[in-house]
Amino acid sequence: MTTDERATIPPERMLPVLNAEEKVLERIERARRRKARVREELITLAHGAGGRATRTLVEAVFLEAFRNPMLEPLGDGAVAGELAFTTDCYVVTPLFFPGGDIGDLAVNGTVNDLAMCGARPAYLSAGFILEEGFPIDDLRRIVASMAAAARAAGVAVVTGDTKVVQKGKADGCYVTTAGVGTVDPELRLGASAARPGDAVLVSGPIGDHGVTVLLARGGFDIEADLTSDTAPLHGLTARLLDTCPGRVRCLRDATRGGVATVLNEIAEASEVAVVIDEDAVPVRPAVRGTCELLGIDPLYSACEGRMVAVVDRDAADAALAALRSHPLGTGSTVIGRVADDPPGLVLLRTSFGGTRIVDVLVGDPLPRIC
Amino acid sequence: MTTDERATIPPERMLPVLNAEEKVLERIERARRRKARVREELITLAHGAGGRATRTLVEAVFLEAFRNPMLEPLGDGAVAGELAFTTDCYVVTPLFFPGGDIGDLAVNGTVNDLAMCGARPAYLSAGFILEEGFPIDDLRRIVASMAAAARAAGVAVVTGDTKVVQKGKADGCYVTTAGVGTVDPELRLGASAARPGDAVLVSGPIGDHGVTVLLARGGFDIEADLTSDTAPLHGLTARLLDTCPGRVRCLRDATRGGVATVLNEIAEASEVAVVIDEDAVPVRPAVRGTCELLGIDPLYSACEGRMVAVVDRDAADAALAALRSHPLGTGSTVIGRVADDPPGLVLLRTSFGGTRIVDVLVGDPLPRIC
Amino acid sequence: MPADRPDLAQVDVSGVRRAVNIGLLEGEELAPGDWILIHVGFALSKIDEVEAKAALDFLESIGQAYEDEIAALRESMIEKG
Amino acid sequence: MPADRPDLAQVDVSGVRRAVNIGLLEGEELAPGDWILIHVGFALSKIDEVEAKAALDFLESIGQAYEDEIAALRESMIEKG
Amino acid sequence: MRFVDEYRDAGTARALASRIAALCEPGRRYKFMEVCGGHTHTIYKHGLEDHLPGAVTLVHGPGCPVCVIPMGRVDDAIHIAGRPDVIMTSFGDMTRVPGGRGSFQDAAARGADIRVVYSPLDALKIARDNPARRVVFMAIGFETTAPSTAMTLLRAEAEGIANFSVFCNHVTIIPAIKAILESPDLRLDGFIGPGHVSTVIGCSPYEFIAREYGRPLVVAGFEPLDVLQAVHANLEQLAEGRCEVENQYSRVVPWDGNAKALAVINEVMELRPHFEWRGLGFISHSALRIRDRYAAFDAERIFEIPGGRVADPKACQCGEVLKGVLKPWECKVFGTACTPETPIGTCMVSSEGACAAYYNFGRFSRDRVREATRA
Amino acid sequence: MRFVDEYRDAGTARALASRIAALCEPGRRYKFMEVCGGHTHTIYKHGLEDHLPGAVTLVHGPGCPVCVIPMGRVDDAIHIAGRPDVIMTSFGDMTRVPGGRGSFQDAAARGADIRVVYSPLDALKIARDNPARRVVFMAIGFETTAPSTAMTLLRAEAEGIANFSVFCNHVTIIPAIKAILESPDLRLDGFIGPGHVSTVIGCSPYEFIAREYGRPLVVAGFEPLDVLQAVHANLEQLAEGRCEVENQYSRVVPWDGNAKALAVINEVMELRPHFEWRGLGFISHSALRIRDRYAAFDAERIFEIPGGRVADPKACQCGEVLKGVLKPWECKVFGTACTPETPIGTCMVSSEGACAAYYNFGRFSRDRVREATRA
Ligand code: SF4
Ligand code: SF4
Ligand SMILES: [Mg+2]
Ligand SMILES: [Mg+2]
Ligand SMILES: [Mg+2]
Ligand SMILES: [Mg+2]
Ligand SMILES: [Mg+2]
Ligand SMILES: [Mg+2]
Ligand SMILES: [Mg+2]
Ligand SMILES: [Mg+2]
Ligand SMILES: [Mg+2]
Ligand SMILES: [Mg+2]
Repeated sequence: MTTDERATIPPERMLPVLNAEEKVLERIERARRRKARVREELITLAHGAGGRATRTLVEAVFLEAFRNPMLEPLGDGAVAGELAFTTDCYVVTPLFFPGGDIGDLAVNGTVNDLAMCGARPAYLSAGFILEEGFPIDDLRRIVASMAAAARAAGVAVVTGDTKVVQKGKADGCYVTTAGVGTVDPELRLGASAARPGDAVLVSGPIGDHGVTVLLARGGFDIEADLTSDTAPLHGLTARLLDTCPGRVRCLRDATRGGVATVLNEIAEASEVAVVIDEDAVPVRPAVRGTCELLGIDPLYSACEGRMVAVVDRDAADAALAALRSHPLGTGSTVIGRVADDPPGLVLLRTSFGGTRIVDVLVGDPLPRIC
Repeated sequence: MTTDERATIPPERMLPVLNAEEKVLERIERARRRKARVREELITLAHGAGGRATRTLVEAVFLEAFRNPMLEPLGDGAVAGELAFTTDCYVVTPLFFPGGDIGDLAVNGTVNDLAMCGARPAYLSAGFILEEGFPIDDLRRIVASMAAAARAAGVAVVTGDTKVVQKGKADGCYVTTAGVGTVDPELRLGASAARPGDAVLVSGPIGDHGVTVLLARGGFDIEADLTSDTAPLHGLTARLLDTCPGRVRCLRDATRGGVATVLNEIAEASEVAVVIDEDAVPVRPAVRGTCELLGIDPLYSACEGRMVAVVDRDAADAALAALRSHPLGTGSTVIGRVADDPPGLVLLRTSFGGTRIVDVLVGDPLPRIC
Repeated sequence: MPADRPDLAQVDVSGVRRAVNIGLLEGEELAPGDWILIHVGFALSKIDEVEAKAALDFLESIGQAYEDEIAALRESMIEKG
Repeated sequence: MPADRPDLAQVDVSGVRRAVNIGLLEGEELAPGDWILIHVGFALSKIDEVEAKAALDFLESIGQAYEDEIAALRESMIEKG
Repeated sequence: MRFVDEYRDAGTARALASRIAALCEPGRRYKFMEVCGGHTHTIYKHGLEDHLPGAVTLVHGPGCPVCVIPMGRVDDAIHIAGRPDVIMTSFGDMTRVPGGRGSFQDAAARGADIRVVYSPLDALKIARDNPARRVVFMAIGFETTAPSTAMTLLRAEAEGIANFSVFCNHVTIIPAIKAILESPDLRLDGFIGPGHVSTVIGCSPYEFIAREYGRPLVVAGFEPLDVLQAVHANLEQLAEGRCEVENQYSRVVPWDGNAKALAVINEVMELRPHFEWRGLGFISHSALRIRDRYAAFDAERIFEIPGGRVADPKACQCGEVLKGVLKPWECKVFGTACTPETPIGTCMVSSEGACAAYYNFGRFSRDRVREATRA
Repeated sequence: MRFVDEYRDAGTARALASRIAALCEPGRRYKFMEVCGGHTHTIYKHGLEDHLPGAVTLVHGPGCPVCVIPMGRVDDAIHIAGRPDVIMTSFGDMTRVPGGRGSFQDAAARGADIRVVYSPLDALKIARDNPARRVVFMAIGFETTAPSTAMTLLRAEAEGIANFSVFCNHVTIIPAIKAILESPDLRLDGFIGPGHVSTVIGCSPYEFIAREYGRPLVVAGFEPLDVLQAVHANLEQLAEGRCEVENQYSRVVPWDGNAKALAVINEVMELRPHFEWRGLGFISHSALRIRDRYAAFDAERIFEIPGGRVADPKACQCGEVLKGVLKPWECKVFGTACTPETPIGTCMVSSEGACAAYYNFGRFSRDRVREATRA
């Protein structure tokens, strides 16, 4: 749907929206903008799901304590001068899944967070927390995946650490990688840089990783022809940044929480509306089918090799062409654009011709997947 | 004992050492130099204890897969040009102990690994793996400790990540920090840089952290007036490096595996013997008493605010004075020196007037403490 | 499907497969290619293709009529314009 | 020590404290300041201060005699030298 | 995807919308209740109201199975789940439903072993795989879901899986609709009937609505065109002065329902004398319990449960929302104190709950959205 | 630290050493066996041999309680520990002792709940704190440790802690010494008697050694000067043509031992008809088991145990080392296939084991070390 064919009801038949409802909505938006506050006493899975609870925890506990200008944007990584620096913990279950394992995830995920800062990834660190009883052959497999992924991404794992915890105090193997890279200090990328009129792109079909891992857990007894999309995106970002110098506003890999979460972060940080078209969002049939079956929305399903890019509207075509010319971006599409109002909201024009909010994820509909 | 008063038996009364024994010892040393190979099928606690099994795992699995010139020295961190980069995982039990908690440990430990590279620590990343059900107040306490430790060390926590795992899949809270710092690219510090004749120093009483944490676990029902020595050492290392430019060979913080492990790494990497005097090694009475009671050797007990320094013999006095002039080094002593033979061994001249090997730790006499 | 579990059927939609319990469809003849309504792992109903076609035809007829109207409207506007 | 556990004693060595079971020291009078031999949480024996002093005196006498010998030896060497 | 995409076609929707608009008598306002939470979800998820004229209001009914679970039953389930030998299983929707002392999620954080399943058969499998534990399936849902629970229990019996039991919270739809119709403060013009429930009970149980209360009811499917078509059919009946039970969802719903499913329910379960519905209070013969002959699989009898009644929070207006008397945003705490992150009422939890659906998908000013989404 | 530092004085050691050297008849070689592993540990830890003339050799005896546990008993303990309801407890020394199918450490990696305790009382506390689990204490040790086990078992009975039991592997020292004395291939000049065991059994049980085998035995403490003094006392007896049991450790060891401790052992335990010693084979009346009246606390009776005999690995020469026939380094696999990291025999595990002590503390060429440690 590229032109506005939605409203088919003659205006004279529309009754005025109740003033009372408007007022309530205003009140709610004010409530939403209030300072983050953790109400719970105990950590729940929701705090790790990447949605509202994660955000609240990060802002109220971590940002509050560590506050500094590099941390403040809460981006994929921190940038200081020419240095980009990031970290991620990987606790995926199962450790091995179609298309990848925790090892290449741990390399690609951190490479991608650097790439999203506009950086060229250079060095990785790797910290392993191993559970007593973990098969060393599995560890070798994971480490081999990491080495292969690092080679493929042109980065070196230069330092690391290993701890072993008692049986029952972990889930086989947790990996934490940190990465450093170099970045053009002139670059100004960030969730807060989107401007009304900008185009919003994704680099390929969404949600593959999240659904693949969910099914690989086996609890739902569902099989699907799916593999994780895990891949290093720094080549793709480099091509985009080279093609559209100064016209790229924001890059985010759509991991935990999916595309919906990334778009909400951009809408909130930039104080803009993001409007996307359901028909334009690429979703593989098997992802869509599984989501229908389980009552999940693919917009919230994690990708590990897809990104959202916000670019100046005039550069949209060039950006799209650049992304599509890269092997990891052949499925790129423009999924929507940035508007000025209502700030902080992501709106979806449905295939059905209606509109709805795409809000920040609450709770943990998808158990952890990255 | 500063002069050689050991051998009191007139040489004519010594019978010749059996040639057969000599040959066996040669054979053993050859066996010890063989390439590391992991024989076990499953990870055991020994692989995380910092001793021989950890070393074997790191060399046979991680180094083998990731091999590159920055990783190869297996130092406290990696150095490339002016950049130093390191990471450590923290899984200490209990999370809170006399003198500190996992939070300041996670900051100081990583600051120290940078300091041991001769670097000025600049930025930290922090990855949290939280167990479902973990009290958020405890998390706040840990994060507050980290923030305070970071402020005290003059570093900023600039990026991070949080994951939540199911109840029973962790032990409350694991923290992984990585750190980057700047280093004088002319500096050549490393475990392989020790030369015969060098002096070996420690910066204060050893083993406090390991014994404190062991007792804090409560399983032994022993109480002692001890607190962890956790502290950031970059100020101390800076003072030492400024005072003795070009004369410092190697700096290592004596964490997991204690002073004994650090000395063994130096002896092996530099292919030298390290000879230390039991009487010269500072050990607090309560540490010594606990170790006697539990059959533990303080040389293997972790410190989190002590380091070993190897310096040119001519700079030993200046180095000692520099360390002692810093609040965190007032208890510094010269504990021994480097000899050329037998390469790879650490020898201890006992208070009793004998000599023994101080070998690499096998197994896990001290359950995990950092 | 295991031969000893006649109450299970394998369903496949868009490359997504799951075994479904068809014990609630007693008396229905099921053949590969049939569509069924699945709820929490059980087949609740076999889809009636005749009814489905009729309903869809109705919807499409509405759609077509509307398209025709719109087209007519446009033409009339062009004529006017 | 809890009053209801007469079989426990608190021991303290160099600031290290643990409750020790003294049930195997039946008939021994224990007073604060006594030394005991502890094995796996039990006191096995009360140290006999008289025997200890006698043994140490013996060792020290040997040491002293040796020091004297060495000193004499040195002197004689100096005289010679 | 067949039976999905063709029912989401925007062009057909516009055509239907124009017919719907044309059917509305000028100046008259219409209120139709979608009984089923699944319809509520569809309406908001697809932005269906954008195709409705202002004169037509959809009123959300009591048909969200999660929303009607009273706090006391959640507490009872958590009590059972707190036993170290128990693995509690339920659908993901239950995870955040608040009881008097927190939700399943909170109980899990305190150490309870609570697992999400897609099917009661998955719970049975967990029981098979964990013979040393006792596996309880927290059964919720209307007549749609009750047959699956019953079949699973029968299978457990057949296989002799003694460590499996059901904590039965199944409810029945007709008493709830009756309660709505008896509600003095609500004027409805017609009903969109629950599609999946009707697959089991058929269409005839609704005939009293047309007969005794003079309201049309159109059983509808769950794709947006299904719902839109049901609105159209309701308006058509009104325009033509008819008042009937109609089956828009005939591709799935047989007029007489599923006899086997009804028989299976009847074999395993019986009506309770009364059951508390969240916000609606006690309703007679409105829920199912396990029959005596299957007592060995009835968690209510196997475990001591407190069984207390917990009063709904003061601020909560879920009852009014469930009855369709209030729109979600009219509740005093909607969106401020009560959000999906911090639900006070159950309607804010399940995506079939009216408040959650409205908050997640529908919460915005139409004018500003029209502006924003203009191409 | 009192009773520690004064017994580690290098000056006194040199004085004693000079006396020892003076006592040696020129050209004669002396072999003394320290029976107890604790002495072996002291000897290597403090570098005691640096004070001994080459004419004096210390031979390590069978008194390391870990070293003598046969593989079959380790396997039995692991079998018990493999039960999900069991918490196995033991001293840290047991962690890496190899059985036929790996060690406690390996069993823990496979999922067994095995915990290190400092005292059997700590194991009892674990039982008290975990009423739903069965806590087994793997009891090892000579007469030194047996009273503590017995006291703990009596305490469990008094408190009615029914989930606590003991897997009893206590052994007795005298039959082991007898086995050594009967060994045809070993010539010994005297013994350093075990200090801690003697605290319990006293000194008179050794009198048969002097009487029947004509060898001196000096009971010694565990500080290095204690051991050095015991060597001195042995040599003095030989020089003076005496042959007696002497008590160097009189500050701790009463001549008659600890009657209460002996009574407690006797109350709870009785001699087994025979017991297998690692490397030494079956020795009659050499170990203790729980008496019938405490069967309820006897893990051997509570749990089914395989109870099989597992042959020592072919390469293993622990028997010869335990008997003092071989020095550790004379074992064919010492330091190459058998290391503390990959122990083949038990003597390579505990720091009281002769092989481990020699490997960890003593393994170097004296000449090169003298060179290296020259100031
Ligand atoms: S806003 Fe919350 S309390 Fe109010 S009706 Fe909705 S769910 Fe109930
Ligand atoms: S080296 Fe190993 S196998 Fe040989 S005697 Fe020593 S412990 Fe036994
Ligand atoms: Mg990211
Ligand atoms: Mg990151
Ligand atoms: Mg996992
Ligand atoms: Mg990331
Ligand atoms: Mg490290
Ligand atoms: Mg270090
Ligand atoms: Mg490090
Ligand atoms: Mg811990
Ligand atoms: Mg470190
Ligand atoms: Mg992250």
